[in-house]
Amino acid sequence: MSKKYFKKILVANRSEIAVRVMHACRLLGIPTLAIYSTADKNAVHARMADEAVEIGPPPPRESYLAIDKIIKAAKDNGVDAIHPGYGFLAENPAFAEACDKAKITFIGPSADSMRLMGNKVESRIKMADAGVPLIPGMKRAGASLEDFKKTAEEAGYPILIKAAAGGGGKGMRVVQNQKELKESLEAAQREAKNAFNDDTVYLEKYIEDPRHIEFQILGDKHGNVIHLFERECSIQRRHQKIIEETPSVAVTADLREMMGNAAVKAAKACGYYSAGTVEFLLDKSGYYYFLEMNTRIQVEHPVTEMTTGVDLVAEQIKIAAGEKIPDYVKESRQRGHAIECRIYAEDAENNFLPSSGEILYYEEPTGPGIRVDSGVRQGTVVGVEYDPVLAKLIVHAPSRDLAITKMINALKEYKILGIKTSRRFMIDILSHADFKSGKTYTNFIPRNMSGRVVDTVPAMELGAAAISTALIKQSPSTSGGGLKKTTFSPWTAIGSWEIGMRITR
Amino acid sequence: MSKKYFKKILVANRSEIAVRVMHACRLLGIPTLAIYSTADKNAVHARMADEAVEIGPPPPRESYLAIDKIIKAAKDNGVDAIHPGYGFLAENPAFAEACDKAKITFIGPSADSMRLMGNKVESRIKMADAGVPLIPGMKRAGASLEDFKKTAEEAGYPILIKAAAGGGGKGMRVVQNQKELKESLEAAQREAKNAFNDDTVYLEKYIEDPRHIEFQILGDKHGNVIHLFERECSIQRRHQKIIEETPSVAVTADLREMMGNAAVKAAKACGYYSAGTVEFLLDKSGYYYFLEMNTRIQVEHPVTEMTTGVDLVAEQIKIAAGEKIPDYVKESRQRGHAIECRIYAEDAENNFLPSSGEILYYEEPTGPGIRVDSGVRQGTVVGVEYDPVLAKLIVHAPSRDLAITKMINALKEYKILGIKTSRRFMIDILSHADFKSGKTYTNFIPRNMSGRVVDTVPAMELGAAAISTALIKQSPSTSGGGLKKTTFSPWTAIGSWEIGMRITR
Amino acid sequence: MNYEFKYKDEKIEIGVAVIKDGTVVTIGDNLYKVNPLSAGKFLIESNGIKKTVCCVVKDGRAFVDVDAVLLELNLAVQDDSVSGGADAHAGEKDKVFAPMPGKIVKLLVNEGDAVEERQPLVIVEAMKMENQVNSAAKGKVKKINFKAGDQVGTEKPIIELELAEK
Amino acid sequence: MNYEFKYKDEKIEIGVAVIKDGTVVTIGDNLYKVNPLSAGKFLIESNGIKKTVCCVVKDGRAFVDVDAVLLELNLAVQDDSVSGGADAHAGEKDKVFAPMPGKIVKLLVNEGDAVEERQPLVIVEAMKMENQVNSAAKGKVKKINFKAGDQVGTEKPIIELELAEK
Repeated sequence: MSKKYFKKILVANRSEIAVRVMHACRLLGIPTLAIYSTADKNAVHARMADEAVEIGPPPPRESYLAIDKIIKAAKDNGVDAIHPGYGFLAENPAFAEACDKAKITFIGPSADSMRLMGNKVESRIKMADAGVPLIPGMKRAGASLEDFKKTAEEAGYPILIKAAAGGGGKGMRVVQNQKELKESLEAAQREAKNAFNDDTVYLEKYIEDPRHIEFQILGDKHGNVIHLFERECSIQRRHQKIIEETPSVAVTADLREMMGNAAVKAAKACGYYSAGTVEFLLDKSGYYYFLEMNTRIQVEHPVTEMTTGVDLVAEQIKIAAGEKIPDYVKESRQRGHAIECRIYAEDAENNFLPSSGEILYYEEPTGPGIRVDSGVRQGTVVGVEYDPVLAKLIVHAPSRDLAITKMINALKEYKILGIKTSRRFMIDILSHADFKSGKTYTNFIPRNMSGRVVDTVPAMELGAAAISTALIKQSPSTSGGGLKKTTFSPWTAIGSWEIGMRITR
Repeated sequence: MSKKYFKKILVANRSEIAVRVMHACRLLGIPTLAIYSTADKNAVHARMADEAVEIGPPPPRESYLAIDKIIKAAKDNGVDAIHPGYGFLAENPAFAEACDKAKITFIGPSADSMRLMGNKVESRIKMADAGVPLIPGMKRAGASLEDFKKTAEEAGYPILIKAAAGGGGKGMRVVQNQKELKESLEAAQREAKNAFNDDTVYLEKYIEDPRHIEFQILGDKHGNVIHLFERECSIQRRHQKIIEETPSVAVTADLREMMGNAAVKAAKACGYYSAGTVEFLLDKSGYYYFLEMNTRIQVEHPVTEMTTGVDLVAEQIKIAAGEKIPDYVKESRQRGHAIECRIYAEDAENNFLPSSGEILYYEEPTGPGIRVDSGVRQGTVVGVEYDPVLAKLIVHAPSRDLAITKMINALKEYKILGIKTSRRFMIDILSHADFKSGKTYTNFIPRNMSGRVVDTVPAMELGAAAISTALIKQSPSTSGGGLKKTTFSPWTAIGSWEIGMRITR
Repeated sequence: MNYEFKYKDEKIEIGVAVIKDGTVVTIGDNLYKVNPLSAGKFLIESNGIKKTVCCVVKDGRAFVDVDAVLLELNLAVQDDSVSGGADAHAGEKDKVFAPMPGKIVKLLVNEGDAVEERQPLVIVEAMKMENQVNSAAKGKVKKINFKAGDQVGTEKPIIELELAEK
Repeated sequence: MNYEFKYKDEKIEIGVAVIKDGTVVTIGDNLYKVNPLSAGKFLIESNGIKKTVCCVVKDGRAFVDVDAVLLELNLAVQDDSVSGGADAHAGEKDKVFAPMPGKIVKLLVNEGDAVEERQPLVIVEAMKMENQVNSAAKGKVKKINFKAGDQVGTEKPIIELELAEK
């Protein structure tokens, strides 16, 4: 049978990503140890593990971020490797070092790679040295009009003037050509002065309608680094990705090769191993610019898995154990199209406020090419302490058109009641003509969704019809023919009509 | 968006395959019409369709086999294509002709292809003409010892002598070399005479430890025929396949090409279009022999889908609408390893008797690379009228070893209570050293599983522990500390502890 | 039976009649045939369109999902007295009304017949469902106002009975 | 509480004690810690091995699934009188027993203390679970037979009480 890579893996995370990691451990025959905060005693991830230990109270600082407690739990329970998932301690070099010190394998890159890529200034310099394209602009604030003129010409118009102390669009100006430069610069400086009492401004290339394109990287501890193609994650709300897909309609075969090579170069430049992601902005002319490198498994990794057939988390574990990237991974190609929707606990019809409460009804969509990575089930109480991603719905189909259809159907079939989720919002995005035609830029949501209205009348009427049926069917004397009549208190009767799964504890 | 291939498709089947077909229709944006017998009013397939019509009483002859009723339902409801699934009318040329006559597209091959391949004698002649290898032997009963000698030498020893009137091993003799021939022939003739009062015997090549290897075929109405690689279905119980996988450990790249070409030749010889399967026996020396061609979508098609990324049912529908086989299908390659286990309602520990009753608890396994094609849910009443396949569990993993691990875990996680299913039996097969090492011959089950014993003690004790916990927790006065005591009638108390999903109707 | 629900500030007034396998619900001019599937799931047909509606009620809050549109309804009023259809006539045991507007499929009694309580009197088809209407009391058939094939509303009784003495 | 189940012709005799979050079940020499997860699902630990057990009861038949081994159990006898552990001593309110064999974590009272009914007296750890044992009656602590850290069985009382007059 398969090789035993580790004796026991502690999964230092919660919810869907902890579950995902445990699936990979189970595949490789490695027992798992879950950690959970007191709020997560009955959580899916704590139940799924072979063993589980309580690690502290709900605030992450006292549980999922408590390095000492986690290392102690690992030592006390015969753990020889820790997978950090994403978020929490996944990109914390101190944690990787604490693992090293405790002679526990950290399933991720080296602390040095993390530290380098975590520093946005240093990493840009490193990338520039390695020949990875960056957004052209000033390295620091400009001094004179001539400075701005020169840099603007180098970067190419349109350019963007930004306040150094900036934020919220104040002191920000798009400049289309050199004629406008002087006037815009002065206006931006005045605005910045008024807003921040600091008129320092700088300049970078303005990228109109950019796309967020990232490349999946896999490196081993023997110096091999490959990429597993792109993901497009342009559909974002306030810089939060919500829909991801691969392949990108904007990435041609040539561009894929160029960007993929740049991504591999970026990873090699920091001596990277494990799974990682190199993020780029892509403009309409096919120019791409390095944004940052994420030194962890990404939320959206399943779309890569569905199209390449590679189990990225299993490969991470094998790499951590010293294995080389296997041939079947090196030779894998993209096949078909995959889309992921993040199922957030939020109210899309009410300013995307986080939604909390108990999940009273839960049913996942099923069918060929549908995958659900979930951290919840019926009865889960969704709190506000943690990340609002409840689950991820991923579909795979031969073409983008078919994947969109499959996703819309699956979102409708995915039933989560008791809290709000933004499934309808995502259906509306996927059904939008601009999405279908691939006009997916990072400003898609403000551009296309700001005037969005949901017609609640059908749901109101159908819902009322369903509930009244439940009410009347509850009444013992209303079965049978039409001529019967009774009085009863519906909210009392309906009390016993709560859904399913009564916990016996 | 995608092309509209048909206005509405009637799915002339039930249970998991009807559900599977509807998933493909939904993917292609085609509304569906289900038919159901009175026993299936609440069945999953009837609920899933956009529309559903009752077609008759439970006996298949009066419902799922009633051609006239089905054609009428199609005409009455604006249906322009019918998918027959597998079983029932799927290989009935008269049904295909009735569809033609009613100007409804039959989603499958032509009636002529079906008729030809349905006739085992004619199809063998056709295959021999096309140069597809058949099991060598006599075309008819032998007359003299010389006849037998000659044919035996042509076929090569060992050979098998069989009674023409035969069955049950009577009059059957394996002959290892020519020296044994005369004596064995006479013995066989005597035995045949005694058993059937007819001493006619014939001869064919004896294949020791054969494997069942079949090739997936896809043909369009423009004369294109391709194969989508093999499936090994050697794990059979009484000629019923129970575990299928792809790729086969016994099929090398060269053999795959040879057998694939033979399969395409076989399909072309009968002018085949739609999805079909050419079945072979493969012996230990790498010789293969045509068995038969199945002119339908096969139960085990998902393992091909999981490894090639092709949606075979969707392609069937498109081909029926006149589409050519698309390039991505032609170019698809095998990736990773897939295994399917058929979940039969049967009692493996009691002579595989069919099991019927209500499904009281139902939970499907989840995780990356796990697919469940199911026709049941909690509350489904499993009867004895229909095929006992409740569902199919399919896994995909990078290697065969990992696929076996994933399948064993998934079988454990798949919970179906209230009726018996042979999940444990399949775990025992998958865990057997011969299965793991790929010694999968068609006699695997009699050879390796006949002395199988299940240790029920742990389940007995754990089950009793769980139930008694449920019982004691039911009692209102036993919560809290350890020193309490009560008397109550547990089976009364437990009555209210039945599981989940109470139907309100 | 009538209910009134509230969604935010909107009121939804509903009439419900029980039929075989489910209910028929009227909201304004819209007719819905509701078929409970399993706890929390309902199949609703209206104007030939079929939808699966998911809803759960807890602590007086009703959560609804229709094609991923989520909302929360509250029950405002339940009023038995103001009602359309057969329910409106529930006190009048000597008059047999259709449970909802439909077509008379078959009359099971003739004028002058003696009838028992709960004896089937007439079959009315509505929304492709046949509904049997039973006698609410023992008595004799005094008058039949419709024949098979007639369209029937809920205001005029199909059959009038002469009730037996108590 | 004791139960007796039947599987085919085999008898399974069981002792059950309720602890925080679940029960401890004894079958012969085996100890099982049972934690109900959700309706039909139980997490059972024994000798450091964790198993999820699925079971459903309907019409007096109990269906069990453990790693895909399926079987049906029937309840044969429920007997309150013959019992090991704390249950065996249930009538003796003046003696405080451990609910199951374990280790004394903490004594919450001293000899001579007056105690109320339901007052916590001692915490016993068994199978890594702490279990609080309360007084079954009002009285005074007469004698304490163990100290913190001691291993304790179920036969000798941990604490003896002098019960208050009724």
